[in-house]
Amino acid sequence: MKYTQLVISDPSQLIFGNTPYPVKTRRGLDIGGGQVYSELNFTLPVMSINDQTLPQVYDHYRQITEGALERALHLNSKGVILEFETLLEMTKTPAIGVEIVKIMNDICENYYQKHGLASEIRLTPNDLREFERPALQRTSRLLEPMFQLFEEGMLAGGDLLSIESTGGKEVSDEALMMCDIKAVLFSLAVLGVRDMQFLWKKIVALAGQHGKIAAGDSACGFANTAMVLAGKKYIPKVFAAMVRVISVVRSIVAMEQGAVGPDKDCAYEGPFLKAITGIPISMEGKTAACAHLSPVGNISSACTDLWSNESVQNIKLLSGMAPTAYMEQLEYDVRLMNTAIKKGTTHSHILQQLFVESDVYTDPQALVLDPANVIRISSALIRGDSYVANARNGALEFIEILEETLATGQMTLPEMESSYIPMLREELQGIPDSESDFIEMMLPQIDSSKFILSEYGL
Amino acid sequence: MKYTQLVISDPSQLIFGNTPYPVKTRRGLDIGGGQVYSELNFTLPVMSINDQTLPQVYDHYRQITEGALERALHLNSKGVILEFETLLEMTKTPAIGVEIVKIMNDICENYYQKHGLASEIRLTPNDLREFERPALQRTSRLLEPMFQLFEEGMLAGGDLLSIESTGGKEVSDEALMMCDIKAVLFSLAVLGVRDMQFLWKKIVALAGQHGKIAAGDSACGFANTAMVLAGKKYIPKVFAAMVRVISVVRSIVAMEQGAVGPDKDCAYEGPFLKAITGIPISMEGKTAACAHLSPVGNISSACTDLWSNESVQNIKLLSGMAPTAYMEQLEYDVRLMNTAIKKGTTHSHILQQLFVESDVYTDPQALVLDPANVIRISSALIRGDSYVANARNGALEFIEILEETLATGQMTLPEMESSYIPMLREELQGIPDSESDFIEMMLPQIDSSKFILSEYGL
Amino acid sequence: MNEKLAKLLEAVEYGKVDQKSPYPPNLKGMDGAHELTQQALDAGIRPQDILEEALIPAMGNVGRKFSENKIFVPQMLMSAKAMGASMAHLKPFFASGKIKSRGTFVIGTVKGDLHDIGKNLVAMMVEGAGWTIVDLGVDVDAGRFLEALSKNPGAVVGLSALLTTTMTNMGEIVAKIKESTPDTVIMVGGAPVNMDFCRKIGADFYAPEPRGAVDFLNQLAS
Amino acid sequence: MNEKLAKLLEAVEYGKVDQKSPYPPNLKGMDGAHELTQQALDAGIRPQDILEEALIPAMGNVGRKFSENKIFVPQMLMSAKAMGASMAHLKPFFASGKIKSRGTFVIGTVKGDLHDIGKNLVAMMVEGAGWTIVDLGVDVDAGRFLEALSKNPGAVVGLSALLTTTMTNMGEIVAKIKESTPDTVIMVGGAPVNMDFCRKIGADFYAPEPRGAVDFLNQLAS
Ligand code: B12
Ligand code: B12
Repeated sequence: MKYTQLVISDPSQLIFGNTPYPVKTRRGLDIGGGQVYSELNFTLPVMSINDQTLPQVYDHYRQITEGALERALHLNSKGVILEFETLLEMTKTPAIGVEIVKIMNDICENYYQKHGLASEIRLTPNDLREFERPALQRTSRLLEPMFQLFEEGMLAGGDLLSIESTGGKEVSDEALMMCDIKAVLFSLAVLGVRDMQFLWKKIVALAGQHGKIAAGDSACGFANTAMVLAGKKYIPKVFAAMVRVISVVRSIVAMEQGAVGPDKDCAYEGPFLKAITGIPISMEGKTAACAHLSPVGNISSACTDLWSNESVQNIKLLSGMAPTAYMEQLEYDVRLMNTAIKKGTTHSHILQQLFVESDVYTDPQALVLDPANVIRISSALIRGDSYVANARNGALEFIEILEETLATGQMTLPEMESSYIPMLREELQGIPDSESDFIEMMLPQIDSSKFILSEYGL
Repeated sequence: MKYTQLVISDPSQLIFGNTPYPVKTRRGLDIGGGQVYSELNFTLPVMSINDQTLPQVYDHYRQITEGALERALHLNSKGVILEFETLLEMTKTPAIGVEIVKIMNDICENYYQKHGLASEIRLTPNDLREFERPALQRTSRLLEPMFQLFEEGMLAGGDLLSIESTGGKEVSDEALMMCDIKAVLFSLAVLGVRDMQFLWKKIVALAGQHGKIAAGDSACGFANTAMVLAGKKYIPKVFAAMVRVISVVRSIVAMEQGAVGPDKDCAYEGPFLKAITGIPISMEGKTAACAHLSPVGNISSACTDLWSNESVQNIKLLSGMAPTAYMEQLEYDVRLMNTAIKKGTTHSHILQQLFVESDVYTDPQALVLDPANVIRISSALIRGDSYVANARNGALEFIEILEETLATGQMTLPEMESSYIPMLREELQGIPDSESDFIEMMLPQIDSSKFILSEYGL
Repeated sequence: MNEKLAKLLEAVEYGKVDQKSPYPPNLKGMDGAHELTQQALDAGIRPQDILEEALIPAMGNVGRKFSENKIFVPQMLMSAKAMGASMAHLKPFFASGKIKSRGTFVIGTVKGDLHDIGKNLVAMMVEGAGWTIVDLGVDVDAGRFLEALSKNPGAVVGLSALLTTTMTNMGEIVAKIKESTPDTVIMVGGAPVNMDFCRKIGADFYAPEPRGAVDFLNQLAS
Repeated sequence: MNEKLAKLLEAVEYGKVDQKSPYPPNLKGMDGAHELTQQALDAGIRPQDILEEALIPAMGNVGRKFSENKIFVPQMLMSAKAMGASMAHLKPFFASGKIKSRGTFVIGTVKGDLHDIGKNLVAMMVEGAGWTIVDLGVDVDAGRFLEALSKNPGAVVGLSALLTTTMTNMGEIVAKIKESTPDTVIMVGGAPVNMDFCRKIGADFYAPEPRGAVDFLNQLAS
């Protein structure tokens, strides 16, 4: 791993709106430069995407963008990121995705020219490779439309590039359901890392070529899936929190390849990435309740630079369209943080403290997001010599913190949860430092018909 | 007016979660006693209510209540108010309303017995009298089903009684559109006050008879309508803010008749009522964006005791049903405030300060909600000898504050808005102290076919 | 343009009802729509031209300024009053057929629903565009719409609803109207309504704002 | 109940696959579903009784505990594995007709959609209830469902969708199935689906959770 030292090692420096390496955008946003911005996400209501419905699809995106920016303007917004996370058809047929970026960008530009409201588009194509099983991570023909959308989409105004890439997911899906932490670690710290290296080298090169921003990649299909499953009480929260920690070593590869942030919302690795690399991040919490319920509603904002709602359909609420309503909610959340920043560090720290203390002891998934714990775990995550060792160390450090916290009585867990702690520790302790030793150890245990080693450069 | 002195005269005492006269409920909520609770509001999706659909209607309310309480429990909620604001058919045929209260109350009781989660139902029947024009405020047959629902509904478990009564609305509707402040004042401080006296004497008596809680009445059809119209830029914000101030003299009549709070959300007179009478209140802001957009998203929570989302349909979002998602959002908002309360006054004051400063200078409607301004305006609102004089004085004090603020440069208003200030002041100054003089002055100016004086005891 | 008409246009646009009216302050004491219309008629200007060249363009300007958030509703209402003062003079010419109205617009808030602020605004702006308005008020059932249509054959119908539980009544009313007079054009609106819903219930047009309604009606009339 | 069956029931309920399997720790070294099934057969217990009196009740308990959040998925998966070990012994008796399956359940995630976690859980629980499962996987179009139905006439179909843009494919698939075999019972599910949508596309049943699906199928089978 490239990083051997934390860029932010003092928990009091790990705070919303500020980071050592802010990202400046074309229309003047300064992400992480002293200001938190809203990041609005949205999607279509129930409908098909086909030749007949395309005009309606475009209309939806036009209406969403106009409604949201009009509201942001009304609320004196300091700036907005609009994430265009594509639906499959829009990546499969990149022309559709590009057209939507154009529509949105025209509206952004208009609000900028006419009213001075700055906004940018984060373009997030789908990782189509998961349509093929076993996955052809490197040789798939599906890489072509993905990269066509990246390139033409960024030229059309999708300035921030992200993806939720899926390398390793073929192993992770079952591992999550089985609570098999070693297989999870294999999927993230071996397969995921290798796929990220392959993918992000290309994305960063492309962004560099056109002067655009390679932002980041979230382990949504891993860590967020785990959180949703834990939320349904399908798997232990302790396990889900650990998956999140492990996913850091996978997602940080984007930065190692040159991505500069803002990291993508939805997997909550952000705070760790921020501590280790200093890039700005995007997070989501209570105001993403439209997309999924959450055990980290407040604490997730403790050190964020963008504040996101993850996704909401373009449907009508009593007040108006849902994306407009969520734009408003994000803006007020962000105003609170920005007012605190403006008033100085005492105020920002007290607000952060309230965010943290309101959730921290309610769930292990919240516990890991306490800035002090983020720093501790981050240190462990860069201590070793391999991604595998780092992932294991981070996970073990999380167990330390969890047990210390349980010992103080500030947090309690039902037996069903706590009984997983020794089991997980034991499994982790059996993981060797070296990647090749680990691969050798794991191969007999995993259904190898599910993935092709050579597609991961192995 | 009964009140001649403020119960809370120090702005630093006007804060969320605490009030001199908290309200204790059957299942142990202590509203205003050191804790902010969520107040969830909800309604049906697009559907008709008739014999065929009744089972579905009941199912919706069952599902809403279960989804919300399950989520609240999951989030370790300290307690919840569920507002059941009826739809017309449920008051017209009180048996429907009562059945829904029963369904909801059974679920509340179950969560209380099984899990210790305390919740209460606020029952808000419709004011059916507005179906007759000119309105028969005192002699209408429609009062009968309304009071039947109040009585049977409270016995079925609707412990907190509220209504958005409509006395004076027949004059106010047009007055708002014409920005005729004198007519607004007539509708609220003469007609509204008199109707409230009539209505709330009855409600308080009924509540007393059964040991239930007469909570409060919001001037929704007046002040909230004005806010929505101002939000659409149909009328000046300056005017809408003034309507809110004037509505206080009308809504306070509930307390004069013996209502004890929590005052109802949605009209934002709450802070003034709290300052003058010391009752706990309910407010709504950013997290009511599902129901209407708002210029007071954060500041509205500065001194609230319940935190409400006003209304959301029972429709599906990506995460689950919308009322469940909003339950979560409210709970996290409330957690933040409660964490601050727990940490002590420094923290609560800083959090309040951030709520206030994030909005206060963005809109005159926010300006009036600054606790310091609430206290100043409240003092003016009790200075005179009649409701009319008080309303006028309060409105004039608001103009003072507005002009002082504009003079400091902290707030700016476009010409379109500011040009209304002198016009409004002039009109207000022409209003006499005595109600009878005022009535005499107004009668020739208002379309008297619209209302029947004797129905207001005149 | 004729100077008299230009003055009338200005009076209506700025809401000057008659000479005595204090509003707007900067036109104090000057002739208002009432006087200027009489003068135009006296000068032999054709009633149809008064309508088409002064009143409708004036209200068009007002509507535009309103949509652009340059004026508030009260200003628009004053203009509507000024137009009303002018129309009082023109009324006889409609009866005699000397002026052709653009058409009749029957509007109402549907059964069970009392919200009328939005409906009133739509009615006012459509009136300003030269249509004859039949406002049935609030809580209106299918029967009353059919009655109004039988009195005003060929009228366009506008339905307003603000409650999710009364929107469904819109569907019923549309069905009944289309059953008895299939050619009737029906427009729907109100905060919870949208284009999908409009299509679903078989109405002909939906507009989120009065402006859209006016544009649609003007196209119909032309 | 027969003691052997009681032991088998326990082994399946707690996920003891075979003697060697380390899980669950408290049954270490004891016989698992594999051994206990063989012993039951050797003791002359009817295969049908093994299924009906041990395996299905065991999985019923597991399903109930799971719905009540008393166990996590891995425990349920272990039980499913234990049941699988037992079923391996029973397979010949299905073929020979000595055991009647409750029915066949064809399940898949619809075209365009790759979410399969929910679908897999449903399949597992339905299997536990004694149904034969045909899992078509993800991204499945109408053709593949029709094919599976032609191979398994009378099978019940389950469709899963997690995306609002693939839900509409459900409608298409339902229409094609109902066209070719109108009597096929179709069940739908997945986070964005609800009862209204189920009705609208003409499917027969919707359940928000696997439990509901199992209850419905059990009713069908009885
Ligand atoms: C995990 C997940 C993924 C994983 C899927 C892994 C897998 N193997 O399934 C990955 C990362 C691959 C993924 C990809 C995508 N996803 Co996804 N994903 C999720 C997530 C986080 C959880 C879904 C889940 O597994 N839930 C747990 C299971 C147990 O619940 P369930 O599926 O609802 O099933 C239960 C019931 O519904 C029912 N059930 C299910 N099926 C059936 C069938 C029958 C017959 C019955 C009776 C019952 C039933 O029983 C189950 C058990 O209780 C959701 C978020 C959320 N809040 O749901 C988003 C979500 C569904 N995904 C979303 C999106 C947008 C995508 C992508 C398009 C992202 C992208 N831009 O690339 C891709 C699309 C890929 C594709 N073509 O399908 C959106 C959908 C938005 C929309 N417009 O519809 C969601 C809602 C996230 C969000 N909030 O934005 N996703
Ligand atoms: C004002 C108001 C009232 C006033 C109405 C005053 C009046 N004379 O109209 C009063 C207080 C009486 C009232 C009562 C009720 N209300 Co109310 N009310 C509102 C409020 C705050 C504003 C509505 C409004 O006037 N908007 C301003 C106008 C200009 O906008 P508009 O109506 O949308 O019209 C515009 C367009 O839609 C369009 N348009 C409108 N009609 C048409 C027609 C055509 C043909 C076209 C082309 C266009 C068009 O053009 C207009 C101009 O731009 C809304 C909240 C909101 N966010 O909308 C709630 C709201 C509509 N009310 C609501 C409720 C629940 C009620 C009550 C049932 C409350 C109660 N429990 O007693 C009662 C019902 C009374 C009844 N039977 O109708 C809910 C509806 C929820 C639901 N399930 O549908 C809302 C959404 C409030 C909320 N968030 O909960 N209400």
